[in-house]
Amino acid sequence: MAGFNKLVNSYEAALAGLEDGMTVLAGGFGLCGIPENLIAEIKRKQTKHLTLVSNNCGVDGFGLGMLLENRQVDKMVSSYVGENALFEQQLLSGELEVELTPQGTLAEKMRAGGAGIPAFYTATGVGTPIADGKETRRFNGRGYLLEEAITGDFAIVKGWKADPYGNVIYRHTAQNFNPLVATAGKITVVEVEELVEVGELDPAQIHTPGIYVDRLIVGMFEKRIENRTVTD
Amino acid sequence: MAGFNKLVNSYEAALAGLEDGMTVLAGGFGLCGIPENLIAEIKRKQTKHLTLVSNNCGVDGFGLGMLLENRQVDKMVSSYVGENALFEQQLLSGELEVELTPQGTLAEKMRAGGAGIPAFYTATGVGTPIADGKETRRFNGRGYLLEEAITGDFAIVKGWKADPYGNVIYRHTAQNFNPLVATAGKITVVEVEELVEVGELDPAQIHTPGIYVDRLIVGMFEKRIENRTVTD
Amino acid sequence: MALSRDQMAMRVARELQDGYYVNLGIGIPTLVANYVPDGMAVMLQSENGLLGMGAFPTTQAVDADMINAGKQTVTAIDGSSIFSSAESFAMIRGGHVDLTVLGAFEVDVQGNIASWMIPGKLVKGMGGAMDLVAGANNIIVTMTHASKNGESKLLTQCQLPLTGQGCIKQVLTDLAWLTIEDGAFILRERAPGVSVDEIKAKTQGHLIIPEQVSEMTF
Amino acid sequence: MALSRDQMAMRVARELQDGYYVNLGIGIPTLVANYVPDGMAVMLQSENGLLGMGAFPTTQAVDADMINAGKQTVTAIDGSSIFSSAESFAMIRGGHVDLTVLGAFEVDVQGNIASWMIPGKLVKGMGGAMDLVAGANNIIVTMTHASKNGESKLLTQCQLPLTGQGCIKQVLTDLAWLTIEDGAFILRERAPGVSVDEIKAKTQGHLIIPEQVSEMTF
Repeated sequence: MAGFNKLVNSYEAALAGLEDGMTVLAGGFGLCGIPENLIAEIKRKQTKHLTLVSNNCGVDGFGLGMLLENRQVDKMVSSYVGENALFEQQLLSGELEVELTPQGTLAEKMRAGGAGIPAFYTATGVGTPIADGKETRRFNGRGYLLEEAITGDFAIVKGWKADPYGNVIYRHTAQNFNPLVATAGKITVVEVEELVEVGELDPAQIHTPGIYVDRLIVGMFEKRIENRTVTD
Repeated sequence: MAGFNKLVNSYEAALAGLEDGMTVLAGGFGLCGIPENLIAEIKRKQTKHLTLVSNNCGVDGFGLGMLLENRQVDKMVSSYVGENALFEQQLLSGELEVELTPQGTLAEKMRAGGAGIPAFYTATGVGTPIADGKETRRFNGRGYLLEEAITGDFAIVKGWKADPYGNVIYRHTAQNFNPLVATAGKITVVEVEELVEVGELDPAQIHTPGIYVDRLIVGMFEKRIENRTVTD
Repeated sequence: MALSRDQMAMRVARELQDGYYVNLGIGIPTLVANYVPDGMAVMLQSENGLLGMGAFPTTQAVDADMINAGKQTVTAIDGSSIFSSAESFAMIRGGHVDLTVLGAFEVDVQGNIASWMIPGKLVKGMGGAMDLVAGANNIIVTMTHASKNGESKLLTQCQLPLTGQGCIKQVLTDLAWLTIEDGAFILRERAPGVSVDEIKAKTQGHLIIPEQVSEMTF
Repeated sequence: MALSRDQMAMRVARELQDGYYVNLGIGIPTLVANYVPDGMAVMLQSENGLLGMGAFPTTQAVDADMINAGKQTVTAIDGSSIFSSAESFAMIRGGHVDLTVLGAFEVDVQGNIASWMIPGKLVKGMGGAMDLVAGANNIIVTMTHASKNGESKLLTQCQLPLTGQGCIKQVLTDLAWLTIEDGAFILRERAPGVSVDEIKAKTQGHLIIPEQVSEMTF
C-alpha cells in the first residue's frame, strides 16, 4: 500500500509548495492542539502575505502569534482576539485585515468547505455587524444569514496518533477545530505525537480518515498552557 | 446524576407520546443498524399516517417494511427503494407519497436539522427531477440546489453500547445514518445491545453524545442480513 | 447592597434544573458551577468541544490537552464526551443546550445584547457568543447594572455593536433580576437592601415595576 | 466480440492509479476490485460509511454489522475507517474520492447520465448515485452499449430522468471505451473484434472517430 503512505521526512517537505499569498487553515483552540512545528516552519520559510484561518491567533510570541510578529500575515479569519495584544493592535491600526467570524460559523464554514457545501444558512449573527453585506433569508418565520464555505491552499493540523495512511485521532480537547481544518485544505498536512502501525487504530474510532490527509509527520510538542488553573 | 439517566423500562415507555400523523426519523442502511424493536413497537401501537424518513424502507416483512405492509405510512422520505417490492408498488400506485432524496443530501438534511442549519446548498441533483421547485444558485461558477433541513417528532436509533447518560457508540457500519438521526428528533429514542457503566466509554470516542438522547433502552436484535456474500 | 460576584452566581444557580445541559461563559457565569443545588445535577458544555466539564485538575493532573473555552485547564467528569468544534456548535446552534449564561456590555428592551467589541477601543472578538445567543432558547445575561461611571447598561437601544438580536429575556445584574418582555424590562427581584428607586435610576430603558418586587435572600 | 463483464472490469482497472480512493457502484463496477494491477494499491470507499473495504468474509466471519453499499457482507482492511453517512458523503461531495465507477441506463453527448428510474415502470431510487456523480471529478460509467433490443444507450439527449447533468466524461461499454468532449462521444478504443462500424451503428449520439482507434487487448 505504498501509494497510501503519507509520511514525509522533514518539515520542509511537509510544507513544500506553500507560497506567498496563500490561504492556510490552522487547527487549534487558543494554544491547545496547535500545529506548533508546522507554524514554526512557516516562520522559517518566511512565506509572506498569508491569509490565516484559525479560531485564535496564538499568543504574543507563540503559535500563530509568531507569524503576526514576523509580519507574514495579511489577513486573519478568526473568532477571538482575546488576550493577544499584537493581534488587537494590528487589527485596530488597520495593518492587519481581520474577518471576525463567530466560532460556530467558522467551524461550520470549514466543515462545509471540506464537504462540498458552498454555503449554508445560520441564525448566528443576524442583526449584528457580521450580517453586513450578507443575504438574510427567512425559514419558518426566523431570519438566517447566508454564510459561505472556507477552503485553504494548505491545512495544518495537530493530531495525537496517526497511522501511515493518515488516519488520525486527537487527544482530549486538542481535537477542537483540527478535524474540520483537515477536510478543507487542498493540501492537508498533519503533525502528530505518535505514529502507530496500520491496523492499530479502531476503524470506527478514527476522527480524521486518511482520505483527507496528504502529508504526515511526527513531531515533538511544547504544549504551552494559557491559563493553568488548579484545585490544590 | 439522576437527571441524566435516560433509561426507560419498556418499549411502550420508549415511544410514549408517538401519535398519528407524526414524522419519525429512523437510522439504518438497508437492514443494517436498524432499530428493530422500536419499529416493532410502532407496529404494535398501530400509529397511523406516519411520515417516515429513512434511507431505505426495510424489506418486505421486516424493518420499516412492516409498517408499509400494515398501512401505517402516508409518506416516505428515502433515497432507495431497491428490492422492496411493496415499497415500489405503493410508490407506483400513488398510495404512498414518496420523496426520493439523494443519499448524501438526506444525511446532510438530518445533520443540518440537528445542527440548527435550516438550509444548505449542494450540487447534488442539479438538472435532475429532484431540482424541481427548488432554488438553484451559482457559487464560484457552479450551480447548486437549496436543500432544507429535516427534523422529526421522534428519532429512532440503533446503537451498540451506551451508558445511562445516553452516550452512544455504534458498531462497524451499523453506524450509517444513526448518529444523524439521533441529532434531529424532538424526542430521540435509542435502543442498544449493551448498557455500560457511566465512565466506561472513552469521552473522545463517543459517536453520539448524550445531549441528543432523550430515552434509552436495551434490546435484543435479530440482525437480518440482506446479501450474505462470502469467500469460502 | 449590590450583589457580590458569588451572590450573582448563587442567584443564577436557582434557575438550574436537574438534568440541564448548561453553557457558562467566562467570568461570573463560570462561578455558577459552584452553586449547583444539592441533589441536582447539571452537565457543563464548553464550546471548545467538551460536554461534562469537571473541576480544575490537581497540579499533578494538569494536561495541556484538556481545557475549557476560557483556555483554563479543567477535568472531564465520568460520562463526559469530547468532540470537534463543528459538533460542539451543532449542539449549540441546534438548540440542544438547555441554558446559557453569559456576560454582556449592554442589553436593551428589545432583547438585544452587545458583548464583543467597543469600536476603536477594544476588540475581544465574539468567540462563541453569537452562536450561543442565537442557538439558545434560555439565556441569562449577568452583568453589573451600571458602569463604574454610573451609566446604565440596561438601555432603550444598545449603543455598541450587537452580539445578538432579540434573544435575551432574562438579566441578572448586581442590583436586580429582570425579565425582558414586550419592549420593557420588568423588575422581578431586587438585591438585598437595594431600593426600587436606585434600580429605577440606574435603568435607562423602559422599566416596569410590578406591585410586588421581592427582595433576594441568600 | 463484446466484452464480458470481467473484461469490462479489467479495462476499467487500467485507469486506476496507486493510492487512489475509489467508489465502485453495484454490478460490473464492483468487479473492478478483482483486477487491481499488481504492485498497486487502491482503497475502496463504500458510501454507507466504510473507507477501506476488503473482501467478502468467510462464512464464520460474516457480520450483519459489516456491509457495503450493496448490502453485501464484507470485511474491512487494516487501516480502514468507518463513519456516519454524513461523513461519507462529505468525502464524496467534497471531491475527496479519486475515482467513481458506476452503471447507467443512458448517457448523452452533454455528459448527462440517467440511472435511477424508468417512469411508470421501475423506481430503484438514486441512492448515493446523484451525490457521487455531482461530487467526483473522475467518473467512469460502465454499461452495455445498447439495450437487448438493440437501442443505443449513448444518446444525443438522455430520455430518462437524469441522475446528473454534464458530469460524465468517460464511458466504458461492452463495445468501446469512449470519452465525452464538446458535445460528442469520442471513440478511444474498441473491444477486440468489434468493428468501428458496429459501434457507429449502435451509438445514437454524435460520435467522433479518430484516425487511430486501438483495439483493446486482454
